[in-house]
Amino acid sequence: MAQYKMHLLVCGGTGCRASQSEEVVANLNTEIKKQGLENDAQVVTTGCFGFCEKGPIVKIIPDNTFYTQVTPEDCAEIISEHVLKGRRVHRLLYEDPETLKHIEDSKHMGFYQKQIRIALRNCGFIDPENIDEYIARDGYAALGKVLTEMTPAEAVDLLKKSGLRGRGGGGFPTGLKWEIAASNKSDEKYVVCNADEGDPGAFMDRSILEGDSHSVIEAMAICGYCIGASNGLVYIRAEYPLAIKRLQIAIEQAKEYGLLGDNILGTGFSFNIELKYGAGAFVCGEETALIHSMEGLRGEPTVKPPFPAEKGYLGKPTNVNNVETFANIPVIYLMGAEWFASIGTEKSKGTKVFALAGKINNVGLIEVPMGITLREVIFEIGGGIKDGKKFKAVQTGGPSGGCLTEKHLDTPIDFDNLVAAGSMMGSGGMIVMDEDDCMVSIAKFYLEFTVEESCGKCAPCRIGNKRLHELLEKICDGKGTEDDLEHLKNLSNVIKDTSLCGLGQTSPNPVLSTLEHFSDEYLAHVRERICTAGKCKALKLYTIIADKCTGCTACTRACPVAAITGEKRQPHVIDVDKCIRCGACYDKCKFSAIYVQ
Amino acid sequence: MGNIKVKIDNVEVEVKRGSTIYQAAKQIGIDIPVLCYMNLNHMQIENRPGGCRICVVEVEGRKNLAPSCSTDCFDGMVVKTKSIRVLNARKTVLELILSDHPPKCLVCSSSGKCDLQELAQRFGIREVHMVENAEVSTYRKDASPALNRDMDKCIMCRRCETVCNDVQTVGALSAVNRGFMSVVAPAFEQDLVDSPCTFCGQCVAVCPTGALTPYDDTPMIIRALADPSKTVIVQTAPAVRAALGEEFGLNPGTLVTGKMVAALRSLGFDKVFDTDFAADLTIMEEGAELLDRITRYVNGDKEVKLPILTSCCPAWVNFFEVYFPDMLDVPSTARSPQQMFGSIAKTYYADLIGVKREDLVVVSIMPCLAKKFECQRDEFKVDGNPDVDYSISTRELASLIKAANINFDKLEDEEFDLPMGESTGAGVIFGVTGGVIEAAVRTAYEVFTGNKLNRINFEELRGLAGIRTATIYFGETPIHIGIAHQLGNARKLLNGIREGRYNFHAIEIMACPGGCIGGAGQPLHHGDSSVIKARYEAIYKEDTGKTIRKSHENPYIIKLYEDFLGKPLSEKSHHLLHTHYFDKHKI
Amino acid sequence: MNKIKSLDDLRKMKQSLEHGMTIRENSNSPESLVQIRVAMATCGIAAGARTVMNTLIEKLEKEKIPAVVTQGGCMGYCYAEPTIEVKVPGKDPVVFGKVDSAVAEEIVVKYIKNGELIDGIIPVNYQSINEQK
Amino acid sequence: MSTFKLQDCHKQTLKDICKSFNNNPGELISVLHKTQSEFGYLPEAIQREIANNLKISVAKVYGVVTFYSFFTMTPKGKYPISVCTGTACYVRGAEKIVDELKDQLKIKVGGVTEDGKFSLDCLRCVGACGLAPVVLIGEKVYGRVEAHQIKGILESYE
Repeated sequence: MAQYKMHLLVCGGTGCRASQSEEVVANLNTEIKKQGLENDAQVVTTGCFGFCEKGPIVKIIPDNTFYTQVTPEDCAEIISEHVLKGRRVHRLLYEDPETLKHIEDSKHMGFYQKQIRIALRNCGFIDPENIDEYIARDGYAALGKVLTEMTPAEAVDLLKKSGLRGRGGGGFPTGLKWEIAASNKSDEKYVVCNADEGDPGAFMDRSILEGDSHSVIEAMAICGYCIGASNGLVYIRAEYPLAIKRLQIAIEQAKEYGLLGDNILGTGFSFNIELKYGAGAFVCGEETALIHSMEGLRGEPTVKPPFPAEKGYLGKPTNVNNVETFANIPVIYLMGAEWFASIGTEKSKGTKVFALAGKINNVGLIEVPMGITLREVIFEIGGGIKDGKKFKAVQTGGPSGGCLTEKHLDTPIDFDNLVAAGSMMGSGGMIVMDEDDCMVSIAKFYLEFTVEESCGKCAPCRIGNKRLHELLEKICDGKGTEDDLEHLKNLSNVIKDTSLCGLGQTSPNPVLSTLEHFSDEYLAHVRERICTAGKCKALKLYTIIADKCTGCTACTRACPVAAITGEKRQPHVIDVDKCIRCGACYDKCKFSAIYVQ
Repeated sequence: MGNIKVKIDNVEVEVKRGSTIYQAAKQIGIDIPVLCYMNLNHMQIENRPGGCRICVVEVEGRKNLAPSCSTDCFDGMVVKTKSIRVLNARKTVLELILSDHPPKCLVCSSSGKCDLQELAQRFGIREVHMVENAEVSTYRKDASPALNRDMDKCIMCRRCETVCNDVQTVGALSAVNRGFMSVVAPAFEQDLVDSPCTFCGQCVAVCPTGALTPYDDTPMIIRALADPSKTVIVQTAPAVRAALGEEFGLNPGTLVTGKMVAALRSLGFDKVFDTDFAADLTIMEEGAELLDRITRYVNGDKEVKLPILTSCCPAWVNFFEVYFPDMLDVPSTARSPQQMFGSIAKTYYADLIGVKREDLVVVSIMPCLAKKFECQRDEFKVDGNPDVDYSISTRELASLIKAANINFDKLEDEEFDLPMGESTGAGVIFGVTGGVIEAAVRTAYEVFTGNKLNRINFEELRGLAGIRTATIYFGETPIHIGIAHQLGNARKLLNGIREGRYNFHAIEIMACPGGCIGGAGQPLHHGDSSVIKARYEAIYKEDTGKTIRKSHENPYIIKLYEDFLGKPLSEKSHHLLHTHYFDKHKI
Repeated sequence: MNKIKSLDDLRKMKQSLEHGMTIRENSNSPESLVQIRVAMATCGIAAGARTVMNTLIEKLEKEKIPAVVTQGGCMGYCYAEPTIEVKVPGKDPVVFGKVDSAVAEEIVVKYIKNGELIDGIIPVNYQSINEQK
Repeated sequence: MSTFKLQDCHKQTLKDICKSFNNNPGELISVLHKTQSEFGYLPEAIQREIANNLKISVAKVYGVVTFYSFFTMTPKGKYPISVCTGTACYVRGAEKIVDELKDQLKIKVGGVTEDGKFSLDCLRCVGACGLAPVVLIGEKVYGRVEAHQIKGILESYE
């Protein structure tokens, strides 16, 4: 391997590729050649750096220079200035949103300072399409260690001691899950990796597969050894073409090296992995639904028990874990259960990856130790609220989770605290909302999602969520009553209590948590018919501020229902009864004379 | 594995390991309401999707409510089946289901028989709390000659899907779409006639609401009865008399042959005949065909097709036309009793009474929906005039009797009319699985061996197991017999034959569980298979009570051959009593 | 590609591959390592900075000293090019001038490895690497 | 409904696809994926042929096709437009973008313009949350889209 003095790591995640990172890589290589630096600098396409807000990202090693929003046109300058002459290109450096200073070393970025990267340890660090880089970082050493030095029972025991809990949603102890699958006797068993990430606004599993497929493959093989399975299946969303490609490459490479296949590392253990594609059904994140989908059926969940650990894929004992859970596992075996258990809180060990999005400055993928507070995540890592607006709520756990408010900002984040606060960890989506977001509308948005994604098998979820959505629509349309709020609550509780699978059992959470934390907002909608955030069209009240109105008549002409009257060059008036709240006048007014309530 | 103890509503009960909460509760007389759950244990048919969530109960230590139909008991389990939480949840869920169901109970053909309606009454639903103009899921209506689909009324219990796929292996139906718009339908939500549907109607038999209902020709019959220019005669299938009483509150298994005849006569039918007569005729033809094939086989004819398959079940005929078009020459060519009756009625009998074919209306009362389809097949029409004009089901006959304010219970028994009302015990047992082949054996044995049977009951051919086999010795010659009921079992047998795994001489197949007694036109069993068991016993009781129990001894059959047909498999027989099959392969 | 047949094979392979990644591994925690910055402006390159940088990297590798070698812009000591700045953990940064391959090797062995002072140190009148803008 | 007519060559293609999965009904979803990538959509005739090859009921195939949102029975437009309606895009105004597109194209979500040029769909999170709201036209990603830009973007597809 050539000894390069400089590595230029370019994010090749989906987000950055969407903003031309492939062209950036091509141009950097061309420029390097042009300057004759082929032996000095190497361009490496890596997985996601997490800092998706400002992609494409180019990170220069060894000086940790972090260039953001790099365009293909910037490449010549990066090579000729930075690589050749050692001068940083300042205009491309990340600018701290608070101090407005350029930060040269990514170590000093607030975004990275509080992060601990375990599941993402290789993302943005290695070339995911090169198994050598993974091996150089101790890749497959954990598998080697487990296969040669531990019995399956010992290996399961270690995982139990580490305290790792499933990262897919419920937080079930992973070691215990393996133990159950191991205890069921069968001629064949299966290890399944759930990569059917479906939460709107969560993309950590995709990023891990794009950036570090090998760690998932390695963990699946370890799991196979522990539970006595020689077949692994990855159930992956078809909408993730890049992750699929990288995973396929990784599997091929592992096979070529004999790290998958028969008699791995001469230990007699054999393990193979094949891919199964999801086809756009959120409910397939539920493990029984996922298994049915892999069997070529409609992805409808079935009553548990029997659990997949007893009767899963093709009726055989099956262990299902999600991508992030698997990604944690090799390190645990290398560093030990005690090391892992030393990170995090008493009942939630290790780290959690969150997809930070919404009205926040630093949108992206972060990995933080369990027990960190929302405040740290949102204001330190996330860089605070966009455009200096006021923080209102943060939604965690996607459509299964709830909204947390100001009063939860200092609550340490872990599985149990989030549940206690009426939300859940879920897969780790974290959507930040500001004062402009109407919480009733947010609840409606999530219900719309659930209604669309409900499989239709059980009545409470199929019909109940539809009715919840209709009630919320009624409230947003300004036709709600206080009785509706009562009804909303009862219906939510019954749906939670009676639904067949996790989807229905959690789908009312966005409603219940907003009802609890933002009851004022609901009451304002039904009593005063006001949407404080000004989001609900039907509840907007348009008035003309006489002082600012010049009587230009632009609004009169724009109004489709002739609700605005007034003499030329005299202040105009809106007839509230006629107004259909379309907002046309507001858009047309050049003098900010129209006030919306 | 021994027993375990659970506590339900403060009552301790010991149950077998593996019992569900629902079963355990039943053991101590607690009747937890269910809707989608159905267990026909005599036929090993179970539908347990756990989808309706009506049967939820509270289990101590569990976060959410548990569906009692599909939650196994564990030792020390504590269950509450009627806490406020449970009752509120059940009621709310039922309201939800009702909110997506047309509220037109009064004019629904399932009114009074609907499980959903019964639950609404039981829960005392007086109002459905939903937003005004709440969306309801609506679908294209579909009418076929045998059954109607109005999926607006579907509650996604999936019973029909289970029956159509797992039990009958027909595969006409599947759950389609997702979420609120999900429904059970044929591919592309097309009409059933364009699907591989066999019209066995078992989906209708298990539908808890009015989503799947029979196609009903009753109004046409009333019109015909009122038309003085028409002579209207009726035939009643053997299974009807063993079930009709249930519609009038009599115990399952009560034989009501005499009352049924009286009611039909009272309704104005000119003659009340018996399909059992035609069943005897079927035995003459089918038995002769069987003997012919066996004799040729024994004599070394390699071309002969064996086994011979019975052909009296119209759903079964539809099934093999769709799924086994390569084996169309295997089944007997004999028409079903319903069609033999129609054919003889419109020729022999019409001549006898001097009525023109088009003025004679033949009505059949059948336990079956496929019969409605069968009587409309083109090959059973002469110049567009069908041999059997209308076929209505047992349930529809009951409605007709009720509508005509006939007090069924108080009717004096009456006798069938002659000549086509005379039948033997062999004709009666056509109504149960194994009955046709037993009837055939009774006759074929005597014809083949020339000896009188010592015993008439062939117990080895009876029972409710899905697939049964037996060997009967015709003297020295062993005759291997296979019997299957439910089309899934038929498929297994047929596949075995296709692969050359079996060496049967004769096979009887019935599409419905238990044979015609479990037909889709019978009073609804509401998931209780003991009802079918009771009818089964009633049929054999009727057989035993008959003085003549072998078809070839029916004097009117003998007369029919003497006066009209000549002999079995004669040219006239071929023309009037036999048929041919078509390749209807569909995907 | 050869199959990896045992855990030993895997370990050997790791060892042979890891130096390719050293630069990235080390950049994760530069504070705890020896940091060397080579002035690589036009004047530096003209004076042979590139060769010096290569020599430094090779020598450090040979001596198995984990270090981060970066390149910087002109430090303002044009008269003394090529110049390098060396920061050993726990010590103040030191700048060496007129470094050629021989001097570079000497710096690695004597100053970095053994902590001896050697000739060619330019008086420090600026701040350390991290504080510098 | 579609007017797709199955040609012999199509039959062969479908046969090959099914065979590549050993005609295993358990691979139905993989078969459908491959078929859709080949034909662009899954019209009735194709579903029937797949059922035939895999020896399962066409009702079952249809049941699966209609369960998964990835599968479509209508052909997409020449330029398929997808608007991300993941949460991040939603809070950053994806709804307005969808409304604007519906207005401009005069079609509903899931529809195709009369000339077959554009089709409009919503999808869940493409993972470009940093660029929210995001619109995809074919493979091209438009980030931080505002309603007033839509007209211009559409006009660039001539």
